[in-house]
Amino acid sequence: MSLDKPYADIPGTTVFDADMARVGYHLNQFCMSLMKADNRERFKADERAYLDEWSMTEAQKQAVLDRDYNRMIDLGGNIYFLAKIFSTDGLSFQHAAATMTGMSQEEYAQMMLSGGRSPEGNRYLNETSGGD
Amino acid sequence: MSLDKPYADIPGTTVFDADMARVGYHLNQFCMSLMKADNRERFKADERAYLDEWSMTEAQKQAVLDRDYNRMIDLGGNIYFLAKIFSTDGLSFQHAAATMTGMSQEEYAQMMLSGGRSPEGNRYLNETSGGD
Amino acid sequence: MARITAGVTTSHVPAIGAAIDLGKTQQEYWAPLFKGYEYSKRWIGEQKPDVILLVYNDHASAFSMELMPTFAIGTGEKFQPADEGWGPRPVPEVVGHPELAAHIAQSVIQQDFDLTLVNRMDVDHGLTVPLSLMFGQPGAWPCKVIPIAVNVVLYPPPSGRRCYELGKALRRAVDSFDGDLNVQVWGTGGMSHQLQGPRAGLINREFDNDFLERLVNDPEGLSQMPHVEYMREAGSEGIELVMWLVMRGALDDKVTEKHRFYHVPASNTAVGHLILENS
Amino acid sequence: MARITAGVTTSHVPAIGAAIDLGKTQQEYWAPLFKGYEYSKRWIGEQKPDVILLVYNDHASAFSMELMPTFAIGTGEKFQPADEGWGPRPVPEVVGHPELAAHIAQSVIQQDFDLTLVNRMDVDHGLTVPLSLMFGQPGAWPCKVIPIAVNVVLYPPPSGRRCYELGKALRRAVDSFDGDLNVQVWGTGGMSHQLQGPRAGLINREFDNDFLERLVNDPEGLSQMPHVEYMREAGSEGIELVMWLVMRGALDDKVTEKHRFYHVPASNTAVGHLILENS
Ligand SMILES: [Fe+3]
Ligand SMILES: [Fe+3]
Repeated sequence: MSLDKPYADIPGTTVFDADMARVGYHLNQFCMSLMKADNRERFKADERAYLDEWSMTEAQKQAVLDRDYNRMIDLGGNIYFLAKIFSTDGLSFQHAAATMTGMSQEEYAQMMLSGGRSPEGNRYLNETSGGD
Repeated sequence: MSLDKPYADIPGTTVFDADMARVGYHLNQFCMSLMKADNRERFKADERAYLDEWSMTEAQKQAVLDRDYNRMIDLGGNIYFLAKIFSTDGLSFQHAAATMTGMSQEEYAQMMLSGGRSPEGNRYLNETSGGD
Repeated sequence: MARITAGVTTSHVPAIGAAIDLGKTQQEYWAPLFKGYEYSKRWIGEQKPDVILLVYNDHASAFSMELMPTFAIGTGEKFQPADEGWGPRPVPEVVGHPELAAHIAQSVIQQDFDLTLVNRMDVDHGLTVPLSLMFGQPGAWPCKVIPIAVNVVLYPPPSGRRCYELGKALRRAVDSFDGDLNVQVWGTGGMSHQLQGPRAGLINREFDNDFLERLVNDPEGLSQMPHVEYMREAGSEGIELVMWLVMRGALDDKVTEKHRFYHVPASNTAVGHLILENS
Repeated sequence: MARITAGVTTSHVPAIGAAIDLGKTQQEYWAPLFKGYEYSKRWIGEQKPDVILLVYNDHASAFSMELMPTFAIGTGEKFQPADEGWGPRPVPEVVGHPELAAHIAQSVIQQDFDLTLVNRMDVDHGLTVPLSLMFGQPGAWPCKVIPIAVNVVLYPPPSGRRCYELGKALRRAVDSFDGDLNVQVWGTGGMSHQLQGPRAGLINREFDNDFLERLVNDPEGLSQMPHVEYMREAGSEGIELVMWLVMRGALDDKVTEKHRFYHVPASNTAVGHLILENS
């Protein structure tokens, strides 16, 4: 409410501000729990049951089960918290980043080797090229 | 080490600064543990055994057993932490304060009713009257 | 538009909480103290604030030497009364205002205050005793409360000047919030008291009354007072008075004094109480 | 007299830590990156700092939305590598310098920075990867480390200007410490990277190289850059670069640039690295 958001016009980007933090609180706290090996084991053994221990919304739980990181971010997740999920899965930041761009991990890795996504056309919503 | 201590010349007063906090760390953390009812019960059942669970110095443990609050403060305790001990004992701040002044609780309470300890003669070490 | 309409300062002595909780307010020892808050209860019944920014210090309850923030703001939905060693006070849970708190945090950090945001913490007598003094014993507190915790336990606390400037930053933050809210700022703690060592029991009426007067009419000058003067003159725990300057900074330069009260003793402490309104 | 002799900046990408821990530094993908740190290892072997003030951000490891400090300083004796979801990194524990840290905390709070003091916390890749890059894989880190954690996870972080001013305050604090210590300040994180959403993978070479240049030669001007420019130009996680300004503020206005390195990519990130010495 009247939080100034000068970053709202950056394409493909969700800034983890107070509003998002409120929406994502329980999702992010669930992620923190995966920093303990015991909890990782329990989560891996029965993801649904483990998620049901947290006061997350059904949509948040489903996004976790689906490993849909863009959706988790829409629902208040922050990537540094969400990293505990793909770390638990034994996957890398690059893997997770690739899934969020709609590219295969190979395509994404190749883009990075070629110098990464250009800022040209990716600075403002109204100039977005739509892909890279 | 080279911490500026303009308060060192206030009589009968230990300021809980970084140096004291370092000395008193485990003593004060022990006090924090008494905020849980279970721990209070365990402490009351066998004070010595409970204290031995903490990496406190023998002098700190003995000062707790003796309920010697001045000594606890000398050894790095801070009164807001130490309050958990006399609260566990069911005793008041006024009781604890009285024991530190060497007065009986009645004498101390009477001093407070009469307007408290005067600042006159109690501002600087070299002018201390020695009592109230 | 949210607006800060008034400020309250009051001591938050734990024994006052115990006197209320144990039904002792009419006893000879306590009656004169509670008489000083009768006007205040009527006043706040008329004011009906929506939100209180309640500036207090945690007394080694939520924070310990594991982690000690200089300024912390409670951005959570609810805060429970702390168990300080004799079980939690039998008072209602404290309901926060997460939207306004988050807005304040964002604004105040952008004004160069290095806040710690806290969603989960228990609140001790420093926060609950002032609520009891002003509201009595309702089944639920009649308004939202945003806890603002100031470190005064581990030396050095923020300076009086820094506290006063934080008040001004809080004012700008509230003024820029869209919701239509009547907001009060309370500064708690003090007045003169020393709870430790051979000098315990120190009370300095002259200092305290001068402080009350200057807080109303010379806050700029008062904000320059160094820590050592608080401790020397008002006792080691008298340093809590820096928190009153947060309240004062959040008000207009000129205020209307609605109420002033001073009483000795409450246990080890001199009780001071002010109600100030913006014009 | 303690003195700040030099500053280091470096990215702290977790994949770099994994490459070191898994013995992949000579692989085709990683070799060019580690080549950029060969000078640095020789340099620091000669410099032999006693203490590093290591400015980094916690990545939701020690701090969560339960409690999020803007600036936290580690005043404890030891800090363990955090378990970030795949077990702790196999690196030595980090040994602090409690006396210097406490001195810095006291000094910097009295310079109006509202620090949070932390005695117990685990330290994540943000702190341990720079140590690995500079020192390799020793059995124990060869010097003491004081962790200084800056919030860049929850918006808003402190401004670049505030970070730069914190550096200046750290300088004054170290200068007033009695011990004879060779102190370095490291600023970590960055350079351009975005780890989230459809824009993930953003790299802005031009921005990064301009940032490197201005950090050395126009830090005052650079410190004015608003957050949104970091995020727009260098990716949402590029905001970590504000931490480099803490390092720069702690050095002389004019510095000697001993080393500069820039490399793309390390996983999702552009790696930048500077070594600057006071004259
Ligand atoms: Fe208090
Ligand atoms: Fe990082």
